[in-house]
Amino acid sequence: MLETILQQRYYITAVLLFSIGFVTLFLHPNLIKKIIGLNLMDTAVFLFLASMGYIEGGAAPIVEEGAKASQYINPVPGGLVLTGIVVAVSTTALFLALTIRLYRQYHSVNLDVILMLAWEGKAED
Amino acid sequence: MIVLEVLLLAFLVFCALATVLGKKMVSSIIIFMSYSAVMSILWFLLESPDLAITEAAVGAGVTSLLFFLTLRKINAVKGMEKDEES
Amino acid sequence: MPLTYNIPMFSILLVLMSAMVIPFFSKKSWGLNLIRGVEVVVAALSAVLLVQLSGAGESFTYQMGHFPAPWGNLLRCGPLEALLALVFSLVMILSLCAGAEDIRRDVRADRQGSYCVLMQLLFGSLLAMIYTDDLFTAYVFIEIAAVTACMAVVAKESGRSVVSAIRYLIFSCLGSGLVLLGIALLYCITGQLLCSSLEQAVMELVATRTYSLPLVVSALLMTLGLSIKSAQFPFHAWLPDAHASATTASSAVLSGLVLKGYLIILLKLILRVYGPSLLATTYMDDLLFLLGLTGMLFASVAALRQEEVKSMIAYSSSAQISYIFLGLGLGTDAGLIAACYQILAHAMTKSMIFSGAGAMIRASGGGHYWSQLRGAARRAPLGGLAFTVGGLSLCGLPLLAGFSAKYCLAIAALDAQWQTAPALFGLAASSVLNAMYYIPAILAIWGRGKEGERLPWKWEREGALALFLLCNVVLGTAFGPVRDLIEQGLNLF
Amino acid sequence: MKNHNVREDWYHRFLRWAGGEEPEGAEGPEDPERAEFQEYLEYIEAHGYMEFGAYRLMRFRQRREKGLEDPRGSLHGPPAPEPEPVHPPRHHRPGKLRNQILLYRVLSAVIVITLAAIFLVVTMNLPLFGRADSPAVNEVSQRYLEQGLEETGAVNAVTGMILDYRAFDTFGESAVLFAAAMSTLLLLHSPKSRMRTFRGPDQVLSQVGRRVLPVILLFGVYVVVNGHLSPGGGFSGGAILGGGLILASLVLGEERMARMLPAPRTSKITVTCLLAYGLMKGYSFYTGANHVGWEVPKGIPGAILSGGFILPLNLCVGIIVACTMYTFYSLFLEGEG
Repeated sequence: MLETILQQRYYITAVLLFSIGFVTLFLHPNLIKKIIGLNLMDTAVFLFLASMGYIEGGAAPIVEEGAKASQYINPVPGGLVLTGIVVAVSTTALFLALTIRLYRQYHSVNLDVILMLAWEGKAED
Repeated sequence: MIVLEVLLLAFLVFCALATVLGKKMVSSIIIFMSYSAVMSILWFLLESPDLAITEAAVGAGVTSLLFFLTLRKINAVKGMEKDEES
Repeated sequence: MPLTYNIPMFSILLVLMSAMVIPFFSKKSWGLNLIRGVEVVVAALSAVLLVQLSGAGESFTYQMGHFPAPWGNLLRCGPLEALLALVFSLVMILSLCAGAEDIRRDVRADRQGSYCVLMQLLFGSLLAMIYTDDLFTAYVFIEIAAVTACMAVVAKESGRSVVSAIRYLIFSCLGSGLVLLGIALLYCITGQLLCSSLEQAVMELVATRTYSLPLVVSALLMTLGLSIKSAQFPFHAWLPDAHASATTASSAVLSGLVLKGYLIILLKLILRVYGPSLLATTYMDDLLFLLGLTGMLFASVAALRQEEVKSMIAYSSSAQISYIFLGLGLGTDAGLIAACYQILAHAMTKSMIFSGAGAMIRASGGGHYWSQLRGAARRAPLGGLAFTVGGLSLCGLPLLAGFSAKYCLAIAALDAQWQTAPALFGLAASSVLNAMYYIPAILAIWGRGKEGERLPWKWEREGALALFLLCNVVLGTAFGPVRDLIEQGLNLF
Repeated sequence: MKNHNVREDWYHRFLRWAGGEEPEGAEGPEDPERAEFQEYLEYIEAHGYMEFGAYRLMRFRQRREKGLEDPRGSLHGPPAPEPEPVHPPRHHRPGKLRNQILLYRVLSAVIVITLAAIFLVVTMNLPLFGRADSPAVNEVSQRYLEQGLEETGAVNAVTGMILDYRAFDTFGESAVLFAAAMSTLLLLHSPKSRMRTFRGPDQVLSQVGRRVLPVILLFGVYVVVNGHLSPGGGFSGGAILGGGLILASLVLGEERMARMLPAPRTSKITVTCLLAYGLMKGYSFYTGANHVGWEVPKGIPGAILSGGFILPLNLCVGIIVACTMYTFYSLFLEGEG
């Protein structure tokens, strides 16, 4: 059991980080924290993918002619993670921009306060 | 080697908890920066230098910078009240 | 290889690249005309493809690049995909035509170019979701859809739209995070990303009974993520505000198309990756069925309490999405056909209702509460007619699209096992509830209200609404052919 | 709050900067709004970050009690002609905020524990980490590694994979970046801010930056251009280049940077690169699927001019990423001062 835990250390960390990030994004009222949560969640999945590609004793996939595949780590997850990182940074930028816009209107980054103010505004229309 | 890895991984989880639970947003983001840096070290250890470079430039660099700019924006209320009243 | 097989690749690239050309134009009106023109071309091409594929009864895969199946990206197209692409592009054009005036009024002049870019990127991502055969590609395009759909909400200048956009984005991110983790898990245990190779790998895993827990969890994660993104009942909290506060064209496209894009991916997961038998043994389809059943009832009840026209329509969208889940959850071929029929019918109907409501709101000077809309249909007759026909269609008036979908679903439910009685009860109850909110609304808008100017006649808008009406009636009356087409498409899916 | 007598270390200066304070006397203390802002900040500090905006709510209530007009009226569109008998919102009462926070904490703890428990059980059942016999190591990755060199001409297998084997993903990803850039433009750019005051470069930063800047830019270009030969490629190099551009704007001052790279120009450069990317890949999609046409020569593996379309694609991606990162930065900075 303990051996398995030690062996799967990367996966375990990744899923822990994922749960932390997921819940932060879901339930933390502060928008900045939510965005941090989003980033935690995404990097957790990336860590999961990147560690999945690793093979003990394998080298970075800078290949030489005539080399065997077993000398290197698996390059597929690496490529997926590269794509994913850029997607994550785009979402983060959009999220932050929306936060700034909201702050200009409601002077708060607490989503509950914002929702409350928005409701009051709606009721007084 | 494995000890180093476990330490780094534990540090990651610790950083994640600290950045989520911390009270001050500025320090949260600084912790997030170090989280990204540790993540990029880990990816280097996992023999993925491409990812390590990208994460160091994007996660610890650009994303954190955007966070700081946002914090600066959202704390600088100056002039906003005027906008709304006009 | 026939030349027509290039159509899926060509239409995706054409749409995405036409979006990227728009920033070069300095004249604002060009953007909208360009994207509508491109959509007409895509609709025509999809129609050609549909005729050819359904005539020949075949489907094909198209490799993106020089490398064959498990190594390169792959597109896959059969009659169903071509039909979906055709309907989606039609809805897109008509919504943009019917909502053009509202776009000009709601979106600030210097932002209209960006708005057109984003709408076109949204359409491109939907097309890619329809055609792609690769889960990771699907994920990337899901993210494009999330970003652009969120901006489609926020393009209208008001505080409320920004608030609803950020909630929309939060839920979208939650959903895509779950989907990404699901894909990663699935990749970890199979080593494949293409649907066709995944199917084989999953079958092997099931046969050898290895990694069964990760397999089930990955299916759960992806289902959960996609149902959050498509606003299935317990996860619908973000939907009404987002759809109600956007400009007319955005609401029509978001409600009619974007929610369906995610469901198409779910359909691919069910049919191409996991296979119906695995879902049945792990009770996943019962879960989908129950989600659908509760959603049908609760979302309709929530819609009853709305005082705003667009909020009501948005809740009704959530209820209609539940029909699709119900169909998927029946686990039979007939259920899948009904789900696909509902996808098409709801895409047409809901965007028509939103467009009609947009015209009526415009005719009443921007008032969107029921009391302000009294008599609005007399001021905007075609808009009122579109709303009326759409509402009646969702209530299940025969010869309209909504009725045909419900009929399909009822037939499918009769063949099911224990699901028959609850499904039929749900259908009946939800139809009654639909009638309870649509009929008073229709009476109110045709009733005598305060006098007002009639909305000036614009060919763009009235033509689009008339075409919407026509499409709806066609989809309702041509029940047999459409159903056969879907059945053929699903067999070749 | 400002204390000029004590010499502060860089960290505290940085904290103050991030806190939104202007460096050294950027404005007079007699600004009445400033005082109000101070009061606001103190209120926030006294109540913790959870209460952000509560002060505003309090002031809003005070105003309404005094019978002043609602300052937010203009935010929610033109007032309706007939006021509506809308029910007061039920579930957003201010007094409930505190309970909500408690609920959030309990719920988050519960959800974290359940999620983590489920996932931990799953990880125990996953293929073991680092083993060569895991299912992910199959014919797909084998072909990328063994035949990638002759099929794509790229020494770096990851680059070969994302720009040749799975190029469609990468196109989609560039489209995500483009969409995000357009969205931030739509959200944060306003024509009014053309009158923004440009801040000059900071002295210390500029001294250091002038020496570091060329190195960073050169490194970024190196990473992009050598993307098919060594670790890195369009994305990482582009991000480094973007960081360099941001540093350049800090060093040279935003005014010069804005003259060199105004927002329309960056977006046009981005779009040109995206179109070039799309055309190149469209060509290879078409020829690849139809098995026709002229194939780009792969060159000698290891040489800089090798790998067919990979080098130009890397350049395009690098420019797209760099421009987008710079666009994000400049838009986030816009409207300050």
